[in-house]
Amino acid sequence: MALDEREVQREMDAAAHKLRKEKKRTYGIGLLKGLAVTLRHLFKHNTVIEYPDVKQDLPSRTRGVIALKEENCTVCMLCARECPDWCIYIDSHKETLPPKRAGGRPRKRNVLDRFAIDYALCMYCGICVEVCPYDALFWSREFEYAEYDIRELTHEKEKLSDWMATVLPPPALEEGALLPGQPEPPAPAAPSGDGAAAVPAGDTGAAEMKPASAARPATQTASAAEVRPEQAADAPKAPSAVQEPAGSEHEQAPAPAATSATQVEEGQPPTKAETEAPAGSAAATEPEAQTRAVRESGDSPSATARGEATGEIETPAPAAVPTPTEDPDEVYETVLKDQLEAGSSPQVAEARAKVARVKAERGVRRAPTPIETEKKVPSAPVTGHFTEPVPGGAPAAEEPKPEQGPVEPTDEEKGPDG
Amino acid sequence: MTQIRTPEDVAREVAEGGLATQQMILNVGPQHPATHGVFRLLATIDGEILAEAEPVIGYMHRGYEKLVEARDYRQITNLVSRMDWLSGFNNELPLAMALETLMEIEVPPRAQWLRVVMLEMNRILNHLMFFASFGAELGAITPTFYAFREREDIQLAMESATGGRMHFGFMRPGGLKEDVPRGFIAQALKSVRQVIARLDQYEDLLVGNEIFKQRTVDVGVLSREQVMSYGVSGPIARGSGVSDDVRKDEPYLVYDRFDFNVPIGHSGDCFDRFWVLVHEVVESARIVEQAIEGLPAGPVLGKVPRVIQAPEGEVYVRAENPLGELGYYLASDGDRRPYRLKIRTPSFNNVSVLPEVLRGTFVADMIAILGSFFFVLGDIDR
Amino acid sequence: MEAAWQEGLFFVFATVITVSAIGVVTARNVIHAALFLVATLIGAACIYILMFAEFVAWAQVLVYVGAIVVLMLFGLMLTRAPIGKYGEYDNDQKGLAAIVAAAVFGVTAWVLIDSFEGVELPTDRVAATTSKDVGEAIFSSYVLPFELVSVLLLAALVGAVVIARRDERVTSRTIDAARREKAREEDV
Amino acid sequence: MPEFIQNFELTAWWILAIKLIVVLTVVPVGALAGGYALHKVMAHLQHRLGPMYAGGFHGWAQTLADGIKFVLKEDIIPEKADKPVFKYAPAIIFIPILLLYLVIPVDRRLIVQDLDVGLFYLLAVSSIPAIGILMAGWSSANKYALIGALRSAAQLIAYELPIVLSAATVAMLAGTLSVVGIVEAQDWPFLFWPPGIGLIAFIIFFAGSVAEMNLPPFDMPVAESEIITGAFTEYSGMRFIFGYFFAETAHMIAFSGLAVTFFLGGYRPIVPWEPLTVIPGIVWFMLKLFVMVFLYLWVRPTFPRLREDQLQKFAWKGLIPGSLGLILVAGAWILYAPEWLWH
Repeated sequence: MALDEREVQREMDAAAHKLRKEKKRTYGIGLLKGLAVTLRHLFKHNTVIEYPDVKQDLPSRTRGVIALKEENCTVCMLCARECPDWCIYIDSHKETLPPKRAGGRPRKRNVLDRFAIDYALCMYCGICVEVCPYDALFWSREFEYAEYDIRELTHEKEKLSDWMATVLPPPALEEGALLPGQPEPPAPAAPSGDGAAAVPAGDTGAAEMKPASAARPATQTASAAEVRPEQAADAPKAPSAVQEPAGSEHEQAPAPAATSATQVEEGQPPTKAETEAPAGSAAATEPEAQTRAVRESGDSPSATARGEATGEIETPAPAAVPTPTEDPDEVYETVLKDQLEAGSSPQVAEARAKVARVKAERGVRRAPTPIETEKKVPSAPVTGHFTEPVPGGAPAAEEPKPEQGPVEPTDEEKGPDG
Repeated sequence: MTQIRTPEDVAREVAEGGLATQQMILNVGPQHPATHGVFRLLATIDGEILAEAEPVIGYMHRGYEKLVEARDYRQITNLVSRMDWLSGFNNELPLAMALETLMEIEVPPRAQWLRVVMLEMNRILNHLMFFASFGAELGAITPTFYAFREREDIQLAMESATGGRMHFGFMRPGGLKEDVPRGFIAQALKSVRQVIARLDQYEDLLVGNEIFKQRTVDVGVLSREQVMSYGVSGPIARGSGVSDDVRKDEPYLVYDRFDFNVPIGHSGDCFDRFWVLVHEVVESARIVEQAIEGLPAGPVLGKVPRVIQAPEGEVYVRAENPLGELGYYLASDGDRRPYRLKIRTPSFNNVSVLPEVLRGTFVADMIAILGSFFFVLGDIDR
Repeated sequence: MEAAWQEGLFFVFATVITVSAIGVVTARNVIHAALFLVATLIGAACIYILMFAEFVAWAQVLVYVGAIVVLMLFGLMLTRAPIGKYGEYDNDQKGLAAIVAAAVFGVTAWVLIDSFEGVELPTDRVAATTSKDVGEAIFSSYVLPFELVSVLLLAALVGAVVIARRDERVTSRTIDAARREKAREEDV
Repeated sequence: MPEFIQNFELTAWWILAIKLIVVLTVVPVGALAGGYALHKVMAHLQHRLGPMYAGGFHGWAQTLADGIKFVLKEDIIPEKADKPVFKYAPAIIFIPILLLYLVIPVDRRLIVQDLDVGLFYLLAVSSIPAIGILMAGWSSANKYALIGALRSAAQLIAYELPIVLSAATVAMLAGTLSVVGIVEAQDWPFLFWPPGIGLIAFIIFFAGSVAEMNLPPFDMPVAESEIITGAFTEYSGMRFIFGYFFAETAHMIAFSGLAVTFFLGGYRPIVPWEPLTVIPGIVWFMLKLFVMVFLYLWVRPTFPRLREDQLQKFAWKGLIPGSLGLILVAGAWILYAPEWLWH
């Protein structure tokens, strides 16, 4: 404990301290200084925010209240189960829907009857938002929901759904941020590189609006631009595996066969549109525009986009592929065949096949929760439902492991001195 | 107020048949403005002298150590952040470190550096709070408002990253929940630099003030020996000249890469404790600046299994909380929940030395001493 | 006309004084007794004012009410003044005390009547004694008694300090200093 | 009743009565304004805004609203309290403070009663509230209240002397005890002539008055972090504001008035230049009063609180010997300073 340099430092500090104490006999100088400090503040510009009249622009990550996107909820009960203080109440019933195609089997579906959060119990930990696999729960920065009676703090799904309108899209990430094994950061560069005209337009439109949201598209493009060289430097670490899942997942995306896939596919983009809607700005529609642009550009838009964004990364990439044990596409085909032969409906078969393919890609042993989605990141509007790990979500964080392998050592080498 | 006698004097006078005034038992708390919560001090006073002071704790006992045995690790992370509510992020760290040790998770460098940034910002938050409350306890209410203004800036930066203002819940075994948003670094740097720039003024307001010196210098002296025998840690121990700082002694995360000093007091009085506190703010700010400067790029979450399930084993991890040494002794039987989590909180040990320090002081000094012990009730009772 | 006002007010104040004086001796609570004493003293000050002896009146308030009674209350509260009724202060010498009080009253009344009978009290400001008069009187014709009283008070003060002072007073500061000293020794 | 009207003395009584009524209305209004100033000045010194809502414009009606709120609140008397003493204590605190206003000359003629021994009267009256505080503290049946009351009394006894002595210095220099006389005797540059004496006397008076009014940094009797609100811990509603809050602001304004009268030349213009002398004395007085009130409010949030024994030490070892020495110096000045130095 008592290292030599520590001792020396202690001596020095003690000496400095003594000096300070010597200043004890100042006879009123300190008092006058104190008076000067307070007097200076009398004439300083006041930074008080007069709350009910003026509202603070809170960050979009603010954990104010939990909003519910009702149509995304499949009553999987994960949130209620994971909640540390059991403040989520869910009631539901099963509903049988007629088969989609003639001769198909009637489908069963959970219908949400009641979704309530007791905010008197809630401790705002956000676990429910994290674990929700279907993007049904969001944090809103709303905070004015006080009630006169503690019982009224149990807010039902109507109120929770109303808050959906106040949910902001997540912020762009800080420079140098890299989601593990995922080259999503450059994704926004695609529209900016492809249709450069679209972004400035959105940008100028945004400038007139709320600064918080307006800044986002701009920073996104900026981030992409800045991040690129860095990525180039880290070329070997950028796993080409991501390309493949990206492509493959995109193939799946337009095929809304499985219920879960449907929900994600339909649910995700509108979420963004909706969340942006209150801002009502050009910026708000921007992500959606991006989304659409990406989606409309064909079957493998993300591949092209990615190719442009990551540029030279593409070439060295295959070398770094953490080779899956089986070829995912083969797995897909076999599973699809097996399933169809086993009598599953085409939709179910397709869904299972996809799951199997993803599993094969990742070498995952355990069955994952139905679908992991990347939440609320406008930078990746369509792609990556399967491969994208939720940045913070513990469950999602697990999958990208193999892809992440090559990332680490390089990072570690350059990290500390950087 | 010239009737100044120690308990021994009173006893002697009574024995001699002299004039003995009655001793009075004064319950300071459990609801008292100077105790920052439900802390009770059973004070036996003789006039304005404290003959005996016995801290009574436990009014806020929430049974954390038992509670966590029924929670999985993700939930515990959010629970322990509420233990010492002024330094939530610092509370979460040792738990994550314990799990990382048991599960052999490697934390990506960016996560480590970001953790340092936020830990030190949280330390500044905590220290500013005590800067504020100590002034208020001595009757100077203005530092409170200034310190809260600074706190607000840092808190906003933290909120933009974590979404929380006090309970961040941002720590994950293996890294952080997610990366910080764009603009966070600029905001953090600005807010921290602002604190440093303004700290001079605040020093004028308190540290240099004659009345403040009168109230704190040579008041409530805590000797090195007492520090050692009671296991006092943190700024209080350092105020008495004990240079214990886990960040230096057993560098965790990447603390060994930063250049910072550990301010050390000399005489162990209230002034020294406060002085150490104020100067730790400066050092923390230096660390934040360095950490931001050298922040590497990369992921913020290492390879973490889906279900956090510590393998069978035991580990004790300690870290430097703003208030002292925080240790988690984690015993796992391989379940998703800890078999036992023993928490060694700094405040608990720090207040245990109070009776020794308080004996024979004035009632007014008692307030100064209580204020200079920088304890958080949740941290004591937990 | 003016004299009538004065007379009327005099009786009011006299009643206040009498009632509160009786209160002083009959109150069962020391603090109440002391507070009755305040009323008595203020009543007396009012009577001085009626006689345009303002200086004396305010001196009475400043010294007796503002200082002496405060000190008395201070002492009583510090030592033995539980709230509420507080036992009997009467004792066996009640009768004797009554006789002595009556005698003192008789003597004082007789002396006052004997020497001031027929003297008109001043009824307006012009005839009143000003502070200037008081000052001149004290520092010229009565300077010796004034100084004597001063010396007496000083002696009383010194005596009080001597009685009250005890050696080896231990203050919290000295305790702290001793502790610090000890700590330093151990440090070395 | 012509006779009645013509009777000079009687009209004097009537005028006195009217003046009293004026004082009785001015003082509460002044206390309200003082309370508002307290809120706002302190807020801005602390980088806040203070009240902004009540009344609309910068919360001007805040103290009024507070007052109404307090009046409407339940007046709780603890069961174990000594009820009569508890009830009358606020009156005994507040009334003497009101009486202080009687002799403060707002202008040469704007004074309720210019007493021959005005200064003496002020000092005598200002010593009475201590009894009220003692009563309040003792009768509350609360240990914190009792400690507060005892601290208050000890403080008052200690700080009465420096105030009296510094005021005596002023009276010596002015050669009169009448407040109007004192004002008239002062001349430009008031505080600074005779050199040093006035200034030091002012500082002593200021420190003493801060202690006597229990304002920070000498507010141990009501130190909220130590003994809650001292003697007023158990008070609520109307008795609380009259005993504590109102009394505090009214006291502060009264003492500001006294300081202006004794040291800053009262209603006289700051500089005796031609255009300035046209401005009525009341304006000058109010101006100086604001400065004084600001001084009190400025010191209030800036300094930490002293400890009781340190306060006593400060009084007995610092202020009292200092003011005694000052009296000596003032006497020497009066006796030996050559005539041309006087003005």
